[in-house]
This record gives sequence, structure tokens and C-alpha cells, in this order.
Amino acid sequence: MVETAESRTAEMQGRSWKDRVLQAFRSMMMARTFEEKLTSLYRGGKIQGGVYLGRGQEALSAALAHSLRDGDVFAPLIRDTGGRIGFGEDVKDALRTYLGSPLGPMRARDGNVHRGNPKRGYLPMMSHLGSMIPVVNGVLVARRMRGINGTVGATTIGDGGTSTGAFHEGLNQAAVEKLPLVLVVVNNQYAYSTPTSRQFACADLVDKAVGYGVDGRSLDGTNLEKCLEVLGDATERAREGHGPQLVVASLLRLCGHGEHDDAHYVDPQLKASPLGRDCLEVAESALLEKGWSDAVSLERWREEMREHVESAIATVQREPSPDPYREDWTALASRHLCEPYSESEG
Amino acid sequence: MVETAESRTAEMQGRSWKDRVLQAFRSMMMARTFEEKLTSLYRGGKIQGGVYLGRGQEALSAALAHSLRDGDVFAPLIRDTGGRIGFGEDVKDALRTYLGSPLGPMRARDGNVHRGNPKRGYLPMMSHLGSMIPVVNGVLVARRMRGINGTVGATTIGDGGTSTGAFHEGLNQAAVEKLPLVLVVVNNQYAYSTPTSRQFACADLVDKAVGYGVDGRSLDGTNLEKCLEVLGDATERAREGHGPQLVVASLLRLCGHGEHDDAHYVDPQLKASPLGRDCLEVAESALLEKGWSDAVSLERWREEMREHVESAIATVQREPSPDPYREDWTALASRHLCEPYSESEG
Amino acid sequence: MSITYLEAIREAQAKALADDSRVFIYGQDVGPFGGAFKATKNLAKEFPERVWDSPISEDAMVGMAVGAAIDGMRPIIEMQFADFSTVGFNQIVNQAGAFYWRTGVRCPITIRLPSGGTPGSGPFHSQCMEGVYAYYPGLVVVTPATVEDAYSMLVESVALDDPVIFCEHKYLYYHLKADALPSEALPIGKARLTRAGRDMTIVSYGAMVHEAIATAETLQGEGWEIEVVDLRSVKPLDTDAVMASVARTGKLLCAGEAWPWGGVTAEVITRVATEGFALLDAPPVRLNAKDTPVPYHPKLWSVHRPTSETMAAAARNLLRS
Amino acid sequence: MSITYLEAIREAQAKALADDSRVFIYGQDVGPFGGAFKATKNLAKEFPERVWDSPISEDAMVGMAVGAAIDGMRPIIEMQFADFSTVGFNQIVNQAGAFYWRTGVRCPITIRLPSGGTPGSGPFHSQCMEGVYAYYPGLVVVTPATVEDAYSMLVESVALDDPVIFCEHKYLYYHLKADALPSEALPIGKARLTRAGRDMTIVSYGAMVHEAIATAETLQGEGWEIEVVDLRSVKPLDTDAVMASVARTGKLLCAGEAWPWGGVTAEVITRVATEGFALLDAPPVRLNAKDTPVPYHPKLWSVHRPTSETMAAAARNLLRS
Ligand SMILES: Cc1ncc(C[n+]2csc(CCOP(=O)(O)OP(=O)(O)O)c2C)c(N)n1
Ligand SMILES: Cc1ncc(C[n+]2csc(CCOP(=O)(O)OP(=O)(O)O)c2C)c(N)n1
Ligand SMILES: [Mg+2]
Ligand SMILES: [Mg+2]
Repeated sequence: MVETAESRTAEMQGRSWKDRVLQAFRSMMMARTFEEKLTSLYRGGKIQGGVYLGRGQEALSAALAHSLRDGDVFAPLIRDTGGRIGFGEDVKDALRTYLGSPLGPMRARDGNVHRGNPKRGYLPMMSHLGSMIPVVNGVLVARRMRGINGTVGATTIGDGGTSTGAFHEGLNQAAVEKLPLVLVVVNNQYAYSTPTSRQFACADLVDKAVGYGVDGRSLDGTNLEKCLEVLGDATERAREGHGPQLVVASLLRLCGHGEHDDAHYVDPQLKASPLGRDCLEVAESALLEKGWSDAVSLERWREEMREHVESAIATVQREPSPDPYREDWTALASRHLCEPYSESEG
Repeated sequence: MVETAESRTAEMQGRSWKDRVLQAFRSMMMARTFEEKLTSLYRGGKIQGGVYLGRGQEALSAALAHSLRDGDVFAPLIRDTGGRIGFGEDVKDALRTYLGSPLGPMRARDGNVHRGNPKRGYLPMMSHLGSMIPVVNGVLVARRMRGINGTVGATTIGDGGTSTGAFHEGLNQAAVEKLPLVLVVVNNQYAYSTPTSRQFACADLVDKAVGYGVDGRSLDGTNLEKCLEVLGDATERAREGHGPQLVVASLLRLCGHGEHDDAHYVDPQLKASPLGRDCLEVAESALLEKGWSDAVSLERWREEMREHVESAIATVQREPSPDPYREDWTALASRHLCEPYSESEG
Repeated sequence: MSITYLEAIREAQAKALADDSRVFIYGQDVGPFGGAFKATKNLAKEFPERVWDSPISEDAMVGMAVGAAIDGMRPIIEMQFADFSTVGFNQIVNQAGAFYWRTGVRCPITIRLPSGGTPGSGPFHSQCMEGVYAYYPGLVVVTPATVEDAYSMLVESVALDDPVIFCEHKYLYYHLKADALPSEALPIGKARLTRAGRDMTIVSYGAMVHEAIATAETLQGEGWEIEVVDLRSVKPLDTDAVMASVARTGKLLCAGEAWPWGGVTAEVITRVATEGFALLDAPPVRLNAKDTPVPYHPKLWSVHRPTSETMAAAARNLLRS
Repeated sequence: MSITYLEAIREAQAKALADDSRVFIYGQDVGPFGGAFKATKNLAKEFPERVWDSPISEDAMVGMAVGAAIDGMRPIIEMQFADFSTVGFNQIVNQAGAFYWRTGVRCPITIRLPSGGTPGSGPFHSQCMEGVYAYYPGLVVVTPATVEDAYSMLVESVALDDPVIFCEHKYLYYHLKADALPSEALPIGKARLTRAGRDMTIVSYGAMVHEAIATAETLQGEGWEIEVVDLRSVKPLDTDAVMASVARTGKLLCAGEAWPWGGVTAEVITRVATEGFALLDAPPVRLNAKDTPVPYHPKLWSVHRPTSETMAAAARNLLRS
């Protein structure tokens, strides 16, 4: 465990701690608000394909994004709505990807959680777990080769994702290259239905850090301020050249794997344990307790956010759907090398 | 580190420690003798394809095999000549695989280090590093499902091989299943020409054990008795149900990656360090010092082994080469599902 | 009683487990949860210790199956989606595929690949990999298109002494129903003449068989009699059945859901062109998906893969030629 | 001066590094050691910090290249053998191959695959994977058969804005020599008419081109004029050039070193059968390796893959038909 210091982190960012907490909190709240609408859309049959939520993981995810700076790289995973919003994603773009608007960043070609904007350092995940880690490494290598220093790359992986060869190769690669990678392992106790006992046998996933020769930190993922502290510290250490930072956060997924899943298999004892706390409620209580917000403001924010999401939905739902006959069916940037395959036109 | 006890290990095996050391030593000596002949054959152009030697690794490899019992499983890698011989491989079969005799276990279809006899628990490696680990796991799972207990599976991997996703998935799988796997990481300081600094960033590869939740041990791989002690203990712990055992042995490859490679890149400081000791010389000195053997016996053994290898070469060189026109070109056991592909007959 | 394609897969596994104690199932969420698609529902309860959850380690899943198989077991591996088998690719093609030829020791494993497109599945949950696996020696690759075949071919796959890539089509999981499980079945390696005809042959497999049947029905209304051949297994591929049909009709349209370069349709057309050239009255035609990743949006998707409409259009062109 | 195929690959990389600061090389032992085959000899010295050793992590090697490429670099990844790309398969086909279509962001990476058989290389150091990669959308797959092409196509590959699978043939590394590096070149996507003829076309690529040339020479002694087409790139595949040749000769033999199910030979024959049926005077013929792993023993190996002898035999049959 590396020492963290609230004051230091806040100072580094040149903003008051309270401001940072509030900012991250607002991303959390927006994420929750957005996801609740997504659920309604899903139940209303408005979304083709799956809906995967980050309920219960907003504090961690938002804190990660709010620990990053302009020019940093972020490769979120399926439960990172909080981080996506914290990293500056427009809710409309998120909706466009779910609803398949051709005006969205993935132009209806890819969907739901598979969205991003590489030009902005916001990498669109592919499905295969672990496979974004080396991609983040590659961006960091590119920066270093061009003499750009002080960029951090952040990405997340689930408890289940740690079992992939890609996780291992990616983290090891970052360690060998001493890259400024912040890898957040989100131990939400399940991979789909699979409990951690079927996924790994170490006492704590943070025990992996020493075997890669990287800094490791554990974290209560339900506590926003702790998340901001630890992740702020981890990103700064990475930025200062201390190599990859492995942060293991514990919490519980407060939803199904996807909205099709009732999560009946989740152990009630876990739900009742501190892991099962709702980070949003915890954060709200803390804000109220410290007097950094009050019930009226919270309700107003929530209402504003609801309206924002609803108006985004109204906008995106009016957008055209993609026209398959005008679609550009070319998988290569080198257009002259695309073959017509006229036989597939029928 | 787990406590080891010379007396306990010897007792368990029901043989005197001296006998065990001598037996393993003879496997080492045979391996060295055999490999020296292989080099001559290679230089004489008698071998098609590569020759990969285990020079400097005989103590470790032989000790591993001599820690196993009847019914155990062994999946050696390229530098495990000592272990192969210790596990009971006939030198003729090794030669047959190198020389491509159809009478060999791989029937000239596969070559050099890619040999084994699965029915005997001696698994033939495939090239892709790390890929034998889950196969050993599978044999152990099969045994467990059939109610066969007390079988151990042993395999080795290089420092370079630890960077593969397969290593990670395989070791993690064994840990989750709590399988009696003994995984020996042979840190011989190089992967082909690549030094360990480009391969991993942890202080010691044994630091990986805790991250998998398995027992870990370090080991001086140049010292036969230490190897027997530590590996004897590791196999027994695995056998007793304590799950996978990770053993990290340090030594130096005392040859090129293959016989085509002059290993000019090996750091002279490493060669001069204790890692660079020749385990065979170390073992001989120890035997002489303890009075467990004498110069005359050693020379006689060496001579007997040379003769044994030479007569094996004489036998195998007289064996027919494969007849491609009588070869059975069917990749499926279900012969009725093999297609003729008459077009490829020309 | 009515049984879906998906239920047939479950029933086949239940039967395999019940009939042979060497059979086990290993894969992500296949245990108590019963699998992402519920193809192993209740099996962990019925066969404790023989159906259990793996970590998210496709490479080790297949490697473990190989080890168990060469030691006498008959593992079934469920990939959560066919697309994820790319991370277990090496163990499938190089370890499992080569084992018998290298060693003479049998490696009976069945790898279930939930394959093919459904609306909204997108680039990484829709792929067809049968052509990739069929390229490799030592693998049997099957593509059941009916409820009955899903059942009987899975039972047979588990009984075979070789690695079988079982490409079950997700689009058929719930769409396809049968009255009962079959008691008799064509063996793996035999194609089925799904529909007899006279004017043209459509060779297909997997979900596309149903587009072919729909095409034949449409064209029947236009006065044509179309023969539909369901390959059932793509390696081995029943050249005789294809050739016999082309001999009757003289015209061949081969349709697959996979990408257009190579794959099953090219293999079929090449066999007919090389071995049955004289049977053809017109150039053979192939129909495949477009050469891009599989799109997420259902509107894009429905144009990306062949459908009975594009198939009928291609067939009309061919009939007129 | 005389330059080998292998040296041409080194020179192409040296040129790419010298001309474009975005280029770097990453792979096992490619740094100070200069690569298992010495294809990067001295490059780490000439271009410090732009040529370096990776861990044995094919998946992460390719993933890293993708990340660097989308951030503006032009990585070259060396696989130690093509066969080991199976463990980086997912990143190649699903990450690199799909990236541009999904995002509109270019992913210019070159993955060098030392491919194909040599005597004594055995099942895991001999494979041909061009057909597998060509199946996937978003990848360019090239197979240079000459010293000049090895050079110019590698230079062009690095300059392309897409992922290129560069299948360099190990058998040609030392066997093939040229007098000098080329100053002009055919672009990727164009096949070469290696030898003009009249009686038959042999379409081939990679090391098989030289067996085809030898076949043509043998048959010339028997009075036949054989045209040899070198595909150079298999995706895209220059259908026009193939068709033009078949239009001249009426007879097509397509030969590849890969396994017999599917792959390049099936794709070529299917294109000719579907689009150039009327050009054919006789059924097309394909010639491939046998459907088993590649054998270790040179005697087995030399029968496993096509050679100029088996090719000549197949050609004579076809000429007589
Ligand atoms: C390589 C791979 N195998 C399987 C899957 C299918 N899959 C998607 S999410 C998931 C569970 C992931 O669990 P975890 O990593 O713990 O993340 P969580 O969903 O809990 O956030 C699985 C198995 C996948 N995406 N990638
Ligand atoms: C997945 C994979 N990539 C590359 C190779 C090529 N290769 C064969 S041996 C070797 C070096 C292995 O180094 P290490 O694991 O340290 O074992 P050592 O040779 O030192 O015993 C490499 C890169 C391989 N066999 N497998
Ligand atoms: Mg999880
Ligand atoms: Mg090594």
C-alpha cells in the first residue's frame, strides 16, 4: 500500500478537494440517472441487444476518470458509465450507440458499451476481456516515442477478466516498459454468475502486484472520497514515472450482469455486507454530513440530470436510423484495395 | 518458502538419500553424454531441423523427474533432457525423434524435442510456450474425476514462457481447481537472446506465487541435492492436496538457444557468477567430497553411458527412414470422416 | 410437446452425461447458472461434479479439455460465444487438432460455439468461424440447422474420437421448434436433401438453410422447383450429395452467412467446379455476408448477411442464365 | 552485389525506419540479436529506441501495435514464426481487423509472419496462415514470392493505412537471390504474369511460384507453353489478372502450399468458376498440401506439400483433358 494524502492529491489538481468530490459525485449521479433511463428504454423494447449497467460502481469509475487530465487515455469497460461521463462523454453519444443512431460515434456499426472516440483518447472497448490493456500500452508507447511525457493511460478490468491471458500479457508488458498505466481491477464479486472462488485462488487480487513488479493498492470501491484519494495518488505516481499502478477495488455489482439477468445467484450475505452498500447513497450521505450539499440541491441536480437525459433521448430518438443501402461497406482505409465481392449483393 | 527436510523427503521415497542422489546424478550424466553426441550429430549434418540442449539444467530437470512416482505425469520442455531420461525415456526413442525414425514415438511426424508417450504420462510438448500447463491440468482433472488420487503432474517453463497468457491461465486454472501441479519455472536468465529485464519486472519470479494463491519456492538450480530436496518437498505437498506448487529455479543456460546459436549475447558477468556454475561439475565434486563416488567410478559410468549412446545411435541410424508413399495421411481417428482430397495427390 | 433448438442442445448434453460417465462440461457460467444461453440448465444439479464453471480462460479451458481427453475423458467445452474462441484458438487448432496425428492418441473433445448473427449482437457476438476451423487438419466441424440435428449431431460429436467444433447457430436457438427429439439420425458427414427440386440447387448450412427453404418456397410460387441441400457438416463435406443434386439440377447457388473470402461456399463451389464441372449448366453462384465486421444495428445487419430476399434475387438471376 | 529474400526484408525495414520516424519494430529477439532469422540485423544499432525486444506475449505485442498505430505510429511486428500468431489471433483479427470499420480511425500495422515449410521444421514451425487471415474483413494479406517483392511489398505494407499480414516465406529466405533491390514495383493488389504461355495457367503464390516456374520449364521440354501467375497478394486478390490469363489459356491449375480445405486455391477457383466460367475449356484443378499437420521428416515433408513433380503431373493430366 502506498501512502495517500488528501491534501496532496487535491493540491496537485489545483482544485479544492470539495470541488473535486462534488464534480465526481455529479458524474456518478448522472451515470445513475442515465442508466435508469436506459433500463426503461430496454424494458420498453427500444434497444436491440443487451444493456450492461454499472450500478454500484459509479464512485470508482467516476473517480478514475476525474483523476485523469486532458490528453490522458481512458479505456473503459462495460460498467464504466460513471467514468465515461466523467471523462466527458456526451450522454447523447452514449444513447446514440445504444439506439443505433448513425450520428453516434460508432455510427450504428457497433453498439451499447462498445463506444469511444479514439481521437480524444477515449478508446472503444472490444468484447474480448483484457484486450484493451495492451492497446492502452501502445498509445503510451507512442506518446513516449514522440517525446510526450506526463500522459497517463487508465483502464479497468473485472475480477473475471483477471483470468484472461490478455490481462497477464498486458500488465506484464506495461511493467517491462514501465508505462504510466493505471489498471483498476474491479472486484465486484462475480463474473456474470461465476463467483470469485471459481475465478482465482489468491487471498486478494492485489497480491498480484508484486508478481508483476508494480505498485498495488486496495480500495473500498463504495466510498467516493477513498476512490478519489487512491486513484488520484495512483495516477500521479504513474505520471511521475513510477510505472504501472494496479488498484484493486472491492464492491458489489448492484444489478444483473445485463438487464436480462435477475442476478438471483448473488449471495444475500454479500448484499448485506459493506460491499453491498450503494456508493451513490454513501456519497450523498457524506455530502450531507459534511454540509457540502443539501437535500434540496441534490434533488435539484437529480431533476436537472433527468431532464437532460430525457431531452437527449428525445433528440436521439428523432435521429434517422442507418440506411443500409447508403452504408459504406468498406473495412479498409485503403479504399483502392477493397474488393467489390459483387456476388454478395444478391 | 516452505520448510524442506532432507530426511523426510528420502524417507517418503523409501530409499536412502544417497541412492536418490546417485540415481538422479546418473540421469544428469546420461543427459549430458547424450546431448554431447547430439551436438556431434548436428555438426555432422545428421539432423534435420534444430537441436536444443539442456546443458546446465540437468540437475534441476533430473531432480524433478526423480521426484515423481509411477503414474505421475510429466510434460517436459526443450531443455529437459535430464528429466526425460530420469522419467524413463529410452535414449533410442529420443534419437529416433531427432533422426526421424518411423520406429520412434513420434514416427518421424514430429521431431527433436517434440516427443513423448502420453500413455505413460509423458506428454509430448507442442511448441507454443505455456500451452502444456493446462494439458497437465486436464490429465489431473481426469484422474480426480475417476477417483484416482495421489497423482502429481509436473511441467517446466522458462523465464520467457512466464510472459505468455497460457502460463497465466494455466497456473490460475490449477490454483482454482487446487490441482496437484508442480510447475517449475526455470529462470536461465535468457529467452533465446532476450534478457530477463525485457521479460518481467518483478524482483523474483517466485513473487508471482502469492498472486495465484499457490505455494512458492526459490531454488539454486545448479545444486542437485538442493533440487532434489526442494522438488521432493514440492511434489509431496502437491500429492498431499495442498494445490499447485510453483518452484522457481535460477541457473544459466550453458549453451546457445539451439546449437545454431553461439550465445554471444550472454553477459560474461553472469557466466562468472554462481549462476554460471555447471551443475554436473558441482554434483561430481559433491559426490567425491562425500565419498559417495570416486573418480574411477565416475569415469566408468561416463564411459558406459557413452557406449550406450553410441550403440543406440548405431541402432537407430540403421533404422529405415519413413516411406512417404506408405504413410497414413489421416489426421482423424474417425477414419470414416477423413476425406480423400484426391486433388492433392497430383 | 415442443422442443427448441436450444433445448435440444441441452437434452443432448443431458443424454451424453447420463450415458457416459466420461463426459463432463466445462465453461463460463455453465454450472449452477446453466450457461449464458441456458444450454446447460439444471445439468450441474443433475450431474454434480461433472458440470462446472471455468474462469474466463478460453485457452486454458481448451488445453484442460485436451489433457482430460487424452486421459480418457470426453469433455464438452462451451464457449460463451464463438467469437471468444479466438483466444483459445491455438489450443484448438494446434494442440487438439494435431494431437492424434502426432501421437496416435485420441483426443475426443467437443467445443460448442454459439455462432452466427442475431439482431443487435454486433461485431464480437455474431461471428461464423466454421470455415476457419475447417481449414485445420484434425478437426471435425459441424453446423446443425435443425432441432433434430442439433440433438443428434451433438450426441454423435461427443461420441466421436476426434475434436469436434460444434457450430450451433444462435439465431435458431429460440426460432426453431420441433415436436420431439429424433430417435434416428443421419450420421455426421452426410448432407441432407432438405427439399427436392429440379431447376436449381441451393447448398447451405446453419441458419442459412432456412433462408434457402424460404427462397425455394418463394420461387415455387414463380413456378420453379428448387432443391435445397443442408450440408450439416462442413468438414467432412458431403461432396457426393452436393454433386448428386447438381447432377439433377445443373445449377448451383451456394449460400453462407460467413464473410465472402474463402470459407464454406468457396470450398463447395471449388469441389463442384473441379470434380463436377460437366454437371453445371451455368456458372455457379455464391452468396455470403459483406466483407466488414458484423454490424450492430439490425437494419445494417439484415443487409449484411444473405436473406431469403437476396437469395431469391440471386436464384432468379441464375435460373434465367 | 547479390541480395537474398531475407536481406531484402531487412533492407525494406531499414528503409521504412529511415524514411519515416513513425515506424518502429517490436518482437521477440528483434533488438540487439537481430531476430531469430536475422531479418532485423543491426537495425537496433542503427535505430536505437525504435527496434526492441518484446516479452513472449504475442497477444500483447499485437495489442500494443494497435494502440501505437491509432495514436499515429506505424509499427512492424515480427512473429518469430507464423505459427505463433495463433496466440495473438484475437488481437489481429478482432482488434486490428475491425478497428477502422468500427471507429473510422486508421490502424496501420504490419505483422510479419515467417511462413511455410522448410525441411525438418515440423508441425509448429511450418504453417501457412494466409487463408485464415484473408477470411477476416479489414486485413490486407500479402505473400511475396520474389526478392524484389519481398522488398517493395514490405515498404508498401508499412506505408498502407491498414493492418497488413505480411506472409514472408521461410523457404525463400536463403534460396532466393536477386542482383539488386528494385527501384520500381507493382503495387499491392496486382498479380504478376511471371511467365507467359498459351496452353495452361498455373496460379500460385509464395514459395509455390517457384515450383510453378519449374513445372513450366519441365513442360516446355514436352512442348507445352505454360503461363504462370504470381498472385503476390491474396487479399485483395487480383481476379482480373487471373481471368485474363485463363482467357488466354482456357485451363487453370491453382497450387498452394496450404492445407486443402478452403484457402487461397478454393478462392481463386471459385472466382474463376463464378465469374469466368465460359473461359474454362476444362475443369479447373487445385493442388494443395495434405490434410495433416506438416511432418517433421524431410522425406514426409517433401510429399506433404506440392512440388514441381506433383504439379507437373497434375498439369499433364489437365493438358490432356
Ligand atoms: C475473452 C472473453 N471471454 C468471455 C467473455 C464473455 N463475458 C462478457 S462479460 C463476462 C463476465 C465478466 O466478469 P468480470 O470480468 O468480473 O466483469 P463484470 O461483468 O463483473 O464487471 C463474460 C464471461 C468475454 N467478453 N471475453
Ligand atoms: C508462444 C510462443 N512464442 C514464441 C516462441 C518461440 N520460442 C521458442 S523458445 C523461445 C525462448 C524461450 O525462452 P524461455 O521460456 O526462457 O526458455 P529457455 O529457452 O530459456 O529454456 C521462443 C521465443 C514459442 N515457442 N512460443
Ligand atoms: Mg466481476
Ligand atoms: Mg530462459
